[in-house]
Amino acid sequence: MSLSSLHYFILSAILFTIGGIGVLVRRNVFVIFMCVEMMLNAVNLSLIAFARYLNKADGQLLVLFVMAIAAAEVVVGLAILVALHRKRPTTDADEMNVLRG
Amino acid sequence: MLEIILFACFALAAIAGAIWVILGKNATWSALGLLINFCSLGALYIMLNAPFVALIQFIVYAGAIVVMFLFVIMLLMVARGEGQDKKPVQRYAGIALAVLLTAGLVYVAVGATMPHGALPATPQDNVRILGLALFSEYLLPLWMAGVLFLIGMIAVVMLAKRKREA
Amino acid sequence: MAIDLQVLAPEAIILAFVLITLFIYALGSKRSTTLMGWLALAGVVLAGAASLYYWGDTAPTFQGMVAADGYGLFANLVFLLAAGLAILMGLEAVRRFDLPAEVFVLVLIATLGMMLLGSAVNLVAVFLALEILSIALYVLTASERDEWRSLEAGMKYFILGGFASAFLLFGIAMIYGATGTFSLAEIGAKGGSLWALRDAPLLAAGLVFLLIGFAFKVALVPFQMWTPDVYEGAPSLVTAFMSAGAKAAGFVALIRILETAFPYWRAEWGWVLAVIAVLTMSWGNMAALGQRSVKRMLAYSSIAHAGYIVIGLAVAARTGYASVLFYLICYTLMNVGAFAVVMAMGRKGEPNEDLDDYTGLIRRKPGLALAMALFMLALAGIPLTAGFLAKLYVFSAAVVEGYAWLAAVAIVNAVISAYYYLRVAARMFFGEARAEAAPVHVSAPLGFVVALTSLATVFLGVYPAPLLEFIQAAIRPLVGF
Amino acid sequence: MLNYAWLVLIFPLVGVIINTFFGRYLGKRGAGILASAMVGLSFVGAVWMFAELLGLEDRVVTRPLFDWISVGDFNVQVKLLIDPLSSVMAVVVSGVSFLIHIYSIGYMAHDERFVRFFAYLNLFVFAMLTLVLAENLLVTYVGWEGVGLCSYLLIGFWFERKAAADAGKKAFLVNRVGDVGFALGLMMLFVTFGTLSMSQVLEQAMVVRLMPGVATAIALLLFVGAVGKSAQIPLYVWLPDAMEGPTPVSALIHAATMVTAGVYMVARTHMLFALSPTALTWVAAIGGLTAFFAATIALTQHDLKRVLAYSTISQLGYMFLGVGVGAYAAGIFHLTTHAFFKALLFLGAGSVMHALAGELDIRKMGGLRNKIPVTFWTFLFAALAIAGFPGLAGFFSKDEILWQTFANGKTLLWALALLTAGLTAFYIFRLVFTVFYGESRVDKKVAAHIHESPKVMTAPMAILAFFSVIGGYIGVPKILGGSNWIEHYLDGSLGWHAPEAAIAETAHASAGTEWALLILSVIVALAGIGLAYVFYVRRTDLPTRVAKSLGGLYTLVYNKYKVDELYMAVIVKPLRAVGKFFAESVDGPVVDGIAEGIAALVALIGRGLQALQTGLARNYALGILVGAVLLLAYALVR
Amino acid sequence: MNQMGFPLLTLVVWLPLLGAILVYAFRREQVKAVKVVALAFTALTFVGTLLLWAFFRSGEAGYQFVDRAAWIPQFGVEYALGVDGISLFLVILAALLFVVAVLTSWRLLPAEGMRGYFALLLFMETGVLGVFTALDLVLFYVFWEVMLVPAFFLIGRWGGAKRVRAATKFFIYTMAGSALMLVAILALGYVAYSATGAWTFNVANLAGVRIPWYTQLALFGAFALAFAVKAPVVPFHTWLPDAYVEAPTPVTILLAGILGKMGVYGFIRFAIPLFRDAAVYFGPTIQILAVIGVLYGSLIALVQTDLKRLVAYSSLAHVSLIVLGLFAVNAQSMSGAVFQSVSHGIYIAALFALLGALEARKGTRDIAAFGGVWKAAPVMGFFLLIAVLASVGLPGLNAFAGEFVLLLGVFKAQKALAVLGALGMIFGAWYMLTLFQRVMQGAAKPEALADLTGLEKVTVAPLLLLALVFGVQPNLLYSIIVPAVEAVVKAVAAR
Repeated sequence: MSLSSLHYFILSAILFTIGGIGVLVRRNVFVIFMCVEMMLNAVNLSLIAFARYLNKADGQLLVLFVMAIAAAEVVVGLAILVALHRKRPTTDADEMNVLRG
Repeated sequence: MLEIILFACFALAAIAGAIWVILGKNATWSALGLLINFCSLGALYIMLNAPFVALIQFIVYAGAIVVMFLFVIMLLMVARGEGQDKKPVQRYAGIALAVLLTAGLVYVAVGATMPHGALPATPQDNVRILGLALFSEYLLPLWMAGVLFLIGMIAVVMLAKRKREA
Repeated sequence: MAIDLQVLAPEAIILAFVLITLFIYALGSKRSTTLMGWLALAGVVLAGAASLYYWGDTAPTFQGMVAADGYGLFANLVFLLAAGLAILMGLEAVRRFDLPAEVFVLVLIATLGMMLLGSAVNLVAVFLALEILSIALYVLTASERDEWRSLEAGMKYFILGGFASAFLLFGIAMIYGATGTFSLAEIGAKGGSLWALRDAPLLAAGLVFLLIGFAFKVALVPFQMWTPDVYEGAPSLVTAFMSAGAKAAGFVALIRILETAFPYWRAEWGWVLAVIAVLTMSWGNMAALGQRSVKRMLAYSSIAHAGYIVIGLAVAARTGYASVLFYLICYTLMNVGAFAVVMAMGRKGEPNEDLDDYTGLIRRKPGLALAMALFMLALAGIPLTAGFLAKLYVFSAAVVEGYAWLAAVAIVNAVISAYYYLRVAARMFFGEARAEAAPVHVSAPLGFVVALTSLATVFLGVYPAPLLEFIQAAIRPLVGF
Repeated sequence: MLNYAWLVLIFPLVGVIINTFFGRYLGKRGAGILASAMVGLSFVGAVWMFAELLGLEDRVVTRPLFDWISVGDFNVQVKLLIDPLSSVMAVVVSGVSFLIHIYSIGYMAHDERFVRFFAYLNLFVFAMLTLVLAENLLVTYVGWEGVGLCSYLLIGFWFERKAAADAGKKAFLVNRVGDVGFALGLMMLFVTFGTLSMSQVLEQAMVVRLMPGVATAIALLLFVGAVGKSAQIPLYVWLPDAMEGPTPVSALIHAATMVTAGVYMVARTHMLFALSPTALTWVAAIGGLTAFFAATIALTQHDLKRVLAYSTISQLGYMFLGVGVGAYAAGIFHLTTHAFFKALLFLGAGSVMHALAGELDIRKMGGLRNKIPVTFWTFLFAALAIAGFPGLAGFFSKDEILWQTFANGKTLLWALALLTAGLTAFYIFRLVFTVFYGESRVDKKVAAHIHESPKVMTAPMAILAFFSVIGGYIGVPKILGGSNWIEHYLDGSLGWHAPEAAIAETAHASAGTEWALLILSVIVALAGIGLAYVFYVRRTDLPTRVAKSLGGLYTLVYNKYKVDELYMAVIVKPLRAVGKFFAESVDGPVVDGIAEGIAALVALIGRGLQALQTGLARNYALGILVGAVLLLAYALVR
Repeated sequence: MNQMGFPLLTLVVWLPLLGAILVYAFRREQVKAVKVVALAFTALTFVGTLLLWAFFRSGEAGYQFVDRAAWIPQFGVEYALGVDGISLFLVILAALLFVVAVLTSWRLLPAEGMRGYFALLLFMETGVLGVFTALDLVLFYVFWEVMLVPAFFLIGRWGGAKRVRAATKFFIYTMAGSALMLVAILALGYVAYSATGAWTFNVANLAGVRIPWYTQLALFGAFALAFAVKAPVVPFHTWLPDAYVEAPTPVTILLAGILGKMGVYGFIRFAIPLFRDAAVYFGPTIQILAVIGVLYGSLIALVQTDLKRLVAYSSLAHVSLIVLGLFAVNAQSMSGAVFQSVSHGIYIAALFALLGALEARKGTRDIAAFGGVWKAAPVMGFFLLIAVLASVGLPGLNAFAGEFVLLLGVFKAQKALAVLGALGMIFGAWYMLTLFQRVMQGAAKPEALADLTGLEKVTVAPLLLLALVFGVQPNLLYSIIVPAVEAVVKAVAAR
């Protein structure tokens, strides 16, 4: 059976889910960041795969823009994290539950 | 045939990297796992006839983003592991649901007619196509990406800056 | 392919003013903050004028990415209204809560994101606009940097926002996989031939993931858990802007996507949206019952109102969408007004959001108390206020399309909501003011916001005809009749 | 005068208005005289009308006044109906009232709310005359409740005393029970005949074929009203308590006028009763039974006014017996004569009280014969009249009823009535002998200044005594050579007989039996008087020995058969208990509970939702994932 | 436009709102001026309503003084006001009771905050008048809900001890009850739209619309629920005792006298004529509830120890009797019901005014604290006597003329119910006379009570006089009520 976008799509779904589990399970904020990035990357993979098998360039373009977004997001995320750290030296997401109820 | 083998190994590498990220005992280990994941994806991109994107992947993702993560982790010295999870039940529920989601997606993918066109005979100049499209049809998204970077800059300046002593 | 900027005139103006204000900020002189505020306001007003100027029946698109049709331009007016009010509140907030001057710039950028989201007809533009809006809001939420609450809210919003936008992107990818294009019109054409969801599983899954992304943005159950914490943590100015503008943008975009890209599946999705509407209304209202903090109560109430708006969406058809637009405008007025009052009550480091802080407000600050009472009654849907007519319009749309049961559930929810809105009004009018309660100070711009919103709420409640006419015209390009 | 008939009504009303608003300026004398004058004028008017009516051939005259209620086909017009029946009643009512007004001037002389008393009395006369002269039954009802109100006000006149206030309230409530029956009767009447005006009902009664039960139902419901107002079993309990009011009130309202309204109403609607024989037998039975029952209680009472109250109930029983057997004229005749001598008895009692500074217990009286001679003689004449002493008023009217009962074949009721006549004679003369004969049991301080009542009180008593004596001669039966004028006169309005059930008046009983009955009743009366003489003058120890020998029966009768306690236990207490049960355990907990329960449930769910809001970002992410899975599942399953 | 040539009705309805704004323009301490202006405006409105009566063409069944204007054409909602035989006297009664309310609050309340108090009172008057005159269902709903807001603040701000709870309960009960009515109104509009092609909520054109059976049941249910809570009818009455007891006396007068009548008016104006089949179908059930209400209310009133609570439950019994009459659907019972609504308004206002005076003098509402007041305050005793007798339904006073005709009508339709209803007359007498006896009669308490002041006399005397006048001459009202009611009865009969 020849390689087709199905296999790439399944791979990207798996990676997407692992990223999702990472966000749910881990309590270190950095790891959660990384997992979110991983989810985005998983989607990039399927986009590229569709672009290749549809023989269209749009997918790749969107991936480019997604990378731009991811970059901006990481910058903002880390900025907030640094500001948070300055307040209280923790990176444990569970300590951020002042707002609840 | 070679293609399948290459795909298999890079796929496994990517999955291993991903699992490494979520199982890493501290942030730095996770960062390394992330690096592996990104690089294997980059390789896959090359196989998928998207050399330019692969290049960007290596530079932006594997390079800038992972480096920045490591930089901030080191800066804040938060490389220690996590304590015991108080509410384990949610952890397992989460995993179960995630697996369920994947199963659903796979079921969808298998059922649907996924795109499977062959590569065009004449090799295209990938970069030229992208460049042309970028500055004709996708001009507006380009500007938007620009605005995004602007937000990033403003955010950093605003949040990380110490209160002005003035 | 000539690039005609005329299509993007309003957005261009906003971008220009973003850069101008940034430049002023860069000069770094002491009183530059108020100047930046007024400049931002000027930008908003000019963009509004541009939107009105170009308003017409034509629907030029910019390289198939963005369409400046009546619907999009009308949506701009809603966003600009929210932005203008937020900036006015910002002028006060910057001084009172010592917010960084960049707030104005970020509000403008967020408005830019909303306007693009409102007019985007291509999924790439939709995703990018959504991200501009979201990231700007993450930063805005965390803008009160020496307040832990604000930073925590920002962090939470960032993580969950990222998580949800990953879903959205995956949805777009699947739709791309199924139809091979990002343009909504083409998706609509391609999808037309498929009848039931089962024939196009990938497209269907794509729509599901798309819905998840937007449901998060607009805070529908079960994706709304972030809203109470983020709305309470963020500075009131940002909460007001978010609850009005971002929610409106989400709905406007969702309507455009469902109407142009997935018109054929309306029947199947109508029922699901109805269920989501009931869940959202009930969750928002019932959770708000036990709230001690007024701000957090308003957060839950905004979830409930999202539930009411989704009725218009579930019902679809011309009246449904028109009722959504009308509801969004009325909701913006009421909600921004209410948050303005909440802000006026607080001081640096002392938010005064608890119900007890409002005791006997009528004696301390009669004007503010009367305005707040009016907003509470409007949010509860008491007649002679915009809230009532908004609900009336949505319910009549529901009844016309055979969803009378949904209207009944909604009206029962309105009664539950009346209880906690009334409790605030009762506390303000009947309690005895505590001696040591902090003196409430309302500056000019904040006073103007409260006055404008309360007058508009009453005016729309009494004489809504012209606005309704305008909305029904705005809907035409989208629905086609 | 007939076409100014409304004047008869207006005079007392004018009296009320002047006394209430300008009473203060008139002072006691002025107010008393004005009130009495007003009633006097209406009495003159009544007599004038009576005379004019005598002259007319067709004696039924109606004078329309104004339209009261007109709603769809229900039209009520206020009209005055002057016919033999109402003219007689008008004369009796206004006459007796006039005398009692004069008597009250003396009796109430030192009461500080003198003016208000006379205002109430005038209002009573106005209401009674409205009742009597009304052509439309609804206007009769207005008068009916009007007199009920006045009796409430007058019984509870000295409202400082709790007993008086309670008695007033009890009177009004028991009357109201009867009135509701009356109202329901009126409604049934309207539903059947489509009108409440007497003349139209009279015409339709002859022609309309009624379903069997309807006539009985209407008649019985109207009779419930009569029972309530005229204190028959079971609604008599309020009359004895009504004695708490001033004595003139007892004399006027609870002897002569108001209590007879029931009899008048039954007579006025006789054509309805005639249409249903069962209703008539009920009336007769209740009448006879009440007569006997009340008479037994009267035997044992020690309070002077209570005895007279039970005597009134008993005499009213007689009237209902008369009307019940179809002898409406006899009933009204007895009503007239009773009005005179019962009013006199009460005034006499009032005068005795006046003399003994308010003492009412006959065991603390005695030997007043020569201390208050005028009162004694007038009281004696009244006693003879009520006992049925031959020649006096009571004898003729009571005997007529006895005769009619027997003639109509109701022998059992006749026997009971005869026995009651004996009892009546006995208890009335028990009063006479204990109060006026024997040695004086009056205690020292009071005995010192026993004095005869002033002229203003004794004059009306004398006039009433005169009427008690000669009153009977308007109805001397044929066998005694009389023309029985009253019966022929009243036939003008009571002559109507049901087409088929023509009760043969006196056909089958021969003159002989009538004589025999006459003598028999005289013997019974004299026996009663003699027995009383023996008991209370000769052998004063006998009453106590007889009482002991009867033992339980005596105490039972003395305690008025414990009927009041029975009502309290069976009706009043349970209703209050139900009320308390509703108020405490139904209204609050149950009805409110449901609403509070729903509210609490909603609040509970709310708190549950709040608990879900843990503040942890990953829980929220879990929420999103749950949503995603659900939506995806829906998309796949659909 | 209408027989007056100028919009008299709109003037009458919106005049109080103008007054409210003017009153609020004064400064906080000008209490005297505020009171005078409030009295002036309520009196002026009352005169306006009398003008309505004067120019009213009696004997006609249709709506008069109709003012129409487009309001929200997109929804098919129009601003339409009109008066007919049924609503004319309720409007006059409302205006009268507001004058009485202003007079009773002259000295009764603390000086502080009067500006707000009178502004809210006048605002409420516009709401109430609007409810009785609105011909467009949505406009009716707007007035119906808007009127709740001032009532809530009046009870909550100037009420008794547990006022906030009572005010909230009152507001939520009524709003919950009438919530479904809004959906029903919209559905009705839609039915009219699908039948005639145009959205309309005007009650005149809606009457002609054929409504399918099941929809009619549902819509009637929604309307009936709203009006049953407002009237109130038994299971939905629990807000009544708390609201009447905790509200300040003037507001209680309005609550008992006129707000309850809005429920009754709703039944006879909207619920019965618009959903004729459903009205006949549900008729018996509602009548049974009403009869239960009469007996239930009376029995509870019997055992009350709080003055106002006793009269509140009596008011529940009397209104239940009115509802009983309404659903017998014949000329007598309905005319009696409308007449009784007006007369109940009159004597309940007098009763609460007097009880308010008593409470003001003694500072407590507990009946045990009173006794022998008649000796010290003869005029108050006399007035209370007349008011009690009116409420008991003594012939010659207005309640009898209404109650008898009502029971007669019910008797024509359903004999058993009429008998049970008549029982109410007995209980009515019982608890009312018990109240009168405990307060006025019996041994006088040591500290004498001051008699009625001049102002109190001026407030209560006209009411009692009206009770007498309408008792002696009920045709003054019936001549106008009966034609309108007969039109409704004919419509229901011809369904």
